[in-house]
Amino acid sequence: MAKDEIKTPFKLVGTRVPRPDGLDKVTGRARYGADFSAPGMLFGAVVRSPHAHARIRKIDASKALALAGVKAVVTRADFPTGLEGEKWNLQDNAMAGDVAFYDGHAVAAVAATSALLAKDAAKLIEVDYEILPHVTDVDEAMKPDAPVIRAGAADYSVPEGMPPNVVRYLDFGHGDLEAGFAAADLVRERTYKTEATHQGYIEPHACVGQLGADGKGEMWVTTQGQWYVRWMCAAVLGLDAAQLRVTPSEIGGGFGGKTTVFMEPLSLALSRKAGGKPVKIVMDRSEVLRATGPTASASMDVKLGMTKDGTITAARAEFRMQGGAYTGLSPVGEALQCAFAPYKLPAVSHIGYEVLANRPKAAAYRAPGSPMGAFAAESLIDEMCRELGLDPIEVRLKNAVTEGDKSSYGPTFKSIGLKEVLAATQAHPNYAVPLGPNQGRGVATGFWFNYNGDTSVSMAIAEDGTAQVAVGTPDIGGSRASLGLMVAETLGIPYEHVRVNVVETGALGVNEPSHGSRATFASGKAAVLATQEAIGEMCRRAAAEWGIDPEAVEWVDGAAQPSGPNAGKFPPMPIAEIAGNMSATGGPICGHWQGLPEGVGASFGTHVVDVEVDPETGKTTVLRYLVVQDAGRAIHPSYVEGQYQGGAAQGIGWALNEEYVYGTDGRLQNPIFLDYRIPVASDLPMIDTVIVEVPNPGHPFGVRGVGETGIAPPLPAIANAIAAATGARLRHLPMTPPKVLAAIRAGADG
Amino acid sequence: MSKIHVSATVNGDPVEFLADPRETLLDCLRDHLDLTGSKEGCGTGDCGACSVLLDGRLVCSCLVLGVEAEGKRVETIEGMAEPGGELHPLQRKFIEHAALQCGFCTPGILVASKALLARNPDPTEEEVRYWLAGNLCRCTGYDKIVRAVMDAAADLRGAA
Amino acid sequence: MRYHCAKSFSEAAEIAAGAPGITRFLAGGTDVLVQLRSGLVTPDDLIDLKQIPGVHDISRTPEGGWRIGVAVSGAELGEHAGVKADWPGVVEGMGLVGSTQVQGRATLAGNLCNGSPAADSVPGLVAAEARVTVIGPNGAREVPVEEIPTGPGKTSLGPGELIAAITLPARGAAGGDAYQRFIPRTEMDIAVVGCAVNLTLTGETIAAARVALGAVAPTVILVPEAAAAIVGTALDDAALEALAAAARAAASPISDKRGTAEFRTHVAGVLARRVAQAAYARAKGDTK
Amino acid sequence: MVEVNLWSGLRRFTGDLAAVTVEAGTTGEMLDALVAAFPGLGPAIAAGVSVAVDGEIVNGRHIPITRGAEIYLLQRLKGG
Repeated sequence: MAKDEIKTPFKLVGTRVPRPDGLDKVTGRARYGADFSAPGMLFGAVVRSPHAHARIRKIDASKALALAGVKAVVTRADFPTGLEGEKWNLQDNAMAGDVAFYDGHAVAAVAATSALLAKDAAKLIEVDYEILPHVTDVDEAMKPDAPVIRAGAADYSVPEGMPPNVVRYLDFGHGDLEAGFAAADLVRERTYKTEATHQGYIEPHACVGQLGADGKGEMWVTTQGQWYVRWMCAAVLGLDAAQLRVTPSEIGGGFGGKTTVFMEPLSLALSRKAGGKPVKIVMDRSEVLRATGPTASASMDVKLGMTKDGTITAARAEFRMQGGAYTGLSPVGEALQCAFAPYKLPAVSHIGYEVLANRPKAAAYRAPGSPMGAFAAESLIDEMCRELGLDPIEVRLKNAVTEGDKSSYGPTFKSIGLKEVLAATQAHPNYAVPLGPNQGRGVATGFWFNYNGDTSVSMAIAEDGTAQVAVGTPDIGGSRASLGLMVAETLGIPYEHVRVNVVETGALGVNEPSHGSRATFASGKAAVLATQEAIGEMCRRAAAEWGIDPEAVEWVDGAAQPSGPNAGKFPPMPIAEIAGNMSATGGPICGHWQGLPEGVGASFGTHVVDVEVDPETGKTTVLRYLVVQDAGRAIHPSYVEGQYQGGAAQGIGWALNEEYVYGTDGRLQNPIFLDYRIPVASDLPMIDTVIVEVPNPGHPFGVRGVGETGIAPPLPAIANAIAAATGARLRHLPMTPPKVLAAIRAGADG
Repeated sequence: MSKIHVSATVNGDPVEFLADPRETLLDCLRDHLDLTGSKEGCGTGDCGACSVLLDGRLVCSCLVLGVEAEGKRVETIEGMAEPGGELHPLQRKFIEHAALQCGFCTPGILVASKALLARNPDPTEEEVRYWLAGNLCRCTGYDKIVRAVMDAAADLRGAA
Repeated sequence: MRYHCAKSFSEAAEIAAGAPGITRFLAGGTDVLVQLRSGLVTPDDLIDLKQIPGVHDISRTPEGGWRIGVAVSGAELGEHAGVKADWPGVVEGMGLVGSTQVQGRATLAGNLCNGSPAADSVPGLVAAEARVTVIGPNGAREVPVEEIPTGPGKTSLGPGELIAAITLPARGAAGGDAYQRFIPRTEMDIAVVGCAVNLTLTGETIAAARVALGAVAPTVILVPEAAAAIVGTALDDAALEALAAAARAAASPISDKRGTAEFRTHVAGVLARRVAQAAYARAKGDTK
Repeated sequence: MVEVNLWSGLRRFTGDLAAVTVEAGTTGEMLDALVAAFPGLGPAIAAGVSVAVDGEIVNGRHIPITRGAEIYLLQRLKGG
């Protein structure tokens, strides 16, 4: 769709209507993963490895099975063999085979008639381990003599002679790097580290799975993607996908972490073994932290060349990331692609290593990789701006990409709004607030590609002219409202006349999850296209009634009306009238769209943070926070702001306090919210937002997708603010008080 | 392990249930009384998703044994709206301000906020933030939650 | 697990003394339930103390101090104007234990018996010279609060012994106490370092002081050297520096996930200074 | 004919060529033509690649490619 075809005057799009699921969610009625029960239901519990790396010699479940009320125990022996690639990864992560690869790795599961009994039974399952040497740190895992986690796991990309835990090697870039650095007035090279963090959704994983001997199954589950659960469970258990019906519950946060399976296949395996009784498994928090997918930890070298006026002449990045004991989940490629994406670079080189370590299999986390890349690149840019006495926003404006520029990762950018974002940031009053002693201001920019993905949406007109929409993307943060607005706007009917339903796998073609900031973009575009199909049908019904050519009917304000030579010949036929007569005029009126919606628009954001650092304790207080980001078009501005604020809060947590802490024994030391320290209400100020709208020509309303970009800038922005406040440059997250204090005491440049 | 008979009042209604002594009040509300509005996010008193009032006092129901509820008054999210369905001003303001995204922490935050406004009808932003420090929200960054609570407080003061 | 609802302390002590396995007392339950849920400790016998007459009471002692029942929650303590006026440091220490929700349940005695060196309410009690009433199979005894914890998770209480109440001495004139802790967030964390100071003045001069530190040793410690550094001074800069140095010298912390030994030692000094100033201001009559 | 820009790590499979010209009308034909011309690229393409056509990262083998389109192969991207 060309740019000038984007609609601009809207009645509903851009308004702050109440979300349709709001009433259920403020009254406690909404049903989340653990809120579902079925008759005859059993309860499952999982036995987990207490060791970071151990051979499983023997599993003896006889004592557990002897308990009255215990109905089934499953181990890896109950799963099919011979899986490869990601299917094997999923299976082995769901249930260890010969080797437990991390603290928390599932080794057996049990189903019993009560949750307490299942827990008791799990304690009676005896596992004989042979402890193996382990490694959890990415740099340690990269060493040639590190314990080998899985020999032969490296793919085609790894050249001969690399250390044994390197399983993927990346190398991309363009331009003459040496010439670029030679043209610079200032060249700096630094090393940065980030620790693994967890998505930290408040709702633990939960499901009820039922699987009969006939291979037919049902699952009720909290997930970002019911079809992903379906194919993954089918793959892990060797089932026919279409025989498994997966219904998504309301979802209590995901942020990428609920785009895969963990204990879901176990509930099905237990159910099958227990004669097809449904089995509920609800993780506790420590299971969530130990055994679901955090993001990668990273070790990163960045080198930049800059002229005295702030022009970046060359950039080089070499990133090492571990994503657990399985291949493919370390977002090192994305981190590299995002690191320099905001800038025009005549020469750039990216090198990446994906490394195995004895940690849980990483999962996606909000703009996977982008926060780490931004931390390294945006910290160094800031450091060089300070050294050269340049304004950080001016320097970013000078180097910012715009439509038609070659991206750091190769392709040419289409319409993007980075310059508009930077200009709005510069103009915001927060950027001019005077600062006091021990206070500092930090600026940083972030990027996310955004994504489309497999999408299938159906809609139908009800008998009274209201509309129902079936979508496959679970509503995590208000997407029913934005989809409802777009459909109502397209139909020209009140928002309240549309019901958006998130449906089970049996009701639509395959949909990818609500990930990649795609729900409002992809399901939204598909819903509009499906609605247009239904409108076309309604115009045909009206044309038939009037006896005129359907081409001579247009849809205006919720009614068919004659156009062109027939204009004014007949009164408009409203949707309610067409719908009321549908049975007599040809039957149901529906619309459907399926495919891969093209026209994804990338989103840039810039954050400005003011902090105060206690010089005696190194404690950082966030005083003021501003998010400026290009939304393309804000369909429901409140939920766009919510995405900006939520992303910022997660990034603040990552920057200051959140980290996976492993002991020398390879065990996770902080598997509870007491010690995995996500921001609490009193840690944060109000988070100011500016929604920049540079419409995406690839979406009927100009939507880009807004969910992910906002988590990247906080990491460097806060590091930059701490440097401004204290003179100390922190290059290892999180920037905890002991680290900040040590850096302050070590002198101006830690 | 024998179960213990417990009689209590939940949202004004008399209830009875049989509790294993190891079961928490949260387990009993959810599994024995079908009141699944209170959520378990951590089981360690660190997230507040299971917040209820016990004899008028705000507590984490995951840190109370079900058997301790004997003879006590329990108020949960399910009892927050009027019996006829009219929403409490906090509930209205949460929808109006888009103070929820996933909604999982929302019941606990509403119950905790109601307890705050009962004792402090005109809280400052800082008081709201510290009172709710034990209610984790991972979606919103708390901004809209704090605004909704303060707006509901103003609404209630106006109505009083 | 057997659940007992004791109707008297002697009944509670009797049940405990006769119990063969693991016994836990339930006052607030905020530690016991966490341990139970995580499978860390599943008691064979759990003895609920909350139905014992008087356990929810806060009463004046004949000496002018306060006797605080074993089941008085942090929230109830924080709402008690009398204790708050006399011992604001004790009250603010207890007030820092957990969230608003946890405050609705957690108790001074529970915080003490959990045996954590980082327990927020304990330094204030130690600085205040609080005593506890211990009831056991052999009757009751009064013990200085600092003698209860003996190491992480350990107490000096014998089999069948439990705490019935905590007694704060009379405040007296021109006295003030304060407690602060260092945590990485603003709330919801375990203290990385905690410090309580209790002092009395003669005019501008500190006549007597007690300084207690938390999370820098296997138990909360009383630091007489730190007190000595400020007694006889008007808390001038030199006294504050001597106080900080004494606090640092007394600290022998470990490095763990919550902080390094070096950081804890440094912050012990910082907090000692800040807390002494707060206590001094209170002793001089500054409210808050 | 379309010119396909490869990432640096693939050059060892193409005799150090950074861009390869193939005959293709769709993304699928383009990938097949690459493997036909340089069999060493097979494992890389089998492992999954993302393709950017005229600045947009596309999914699937069905995407039409017009003469003169800008084509980049990228290491596979994952959603968040």
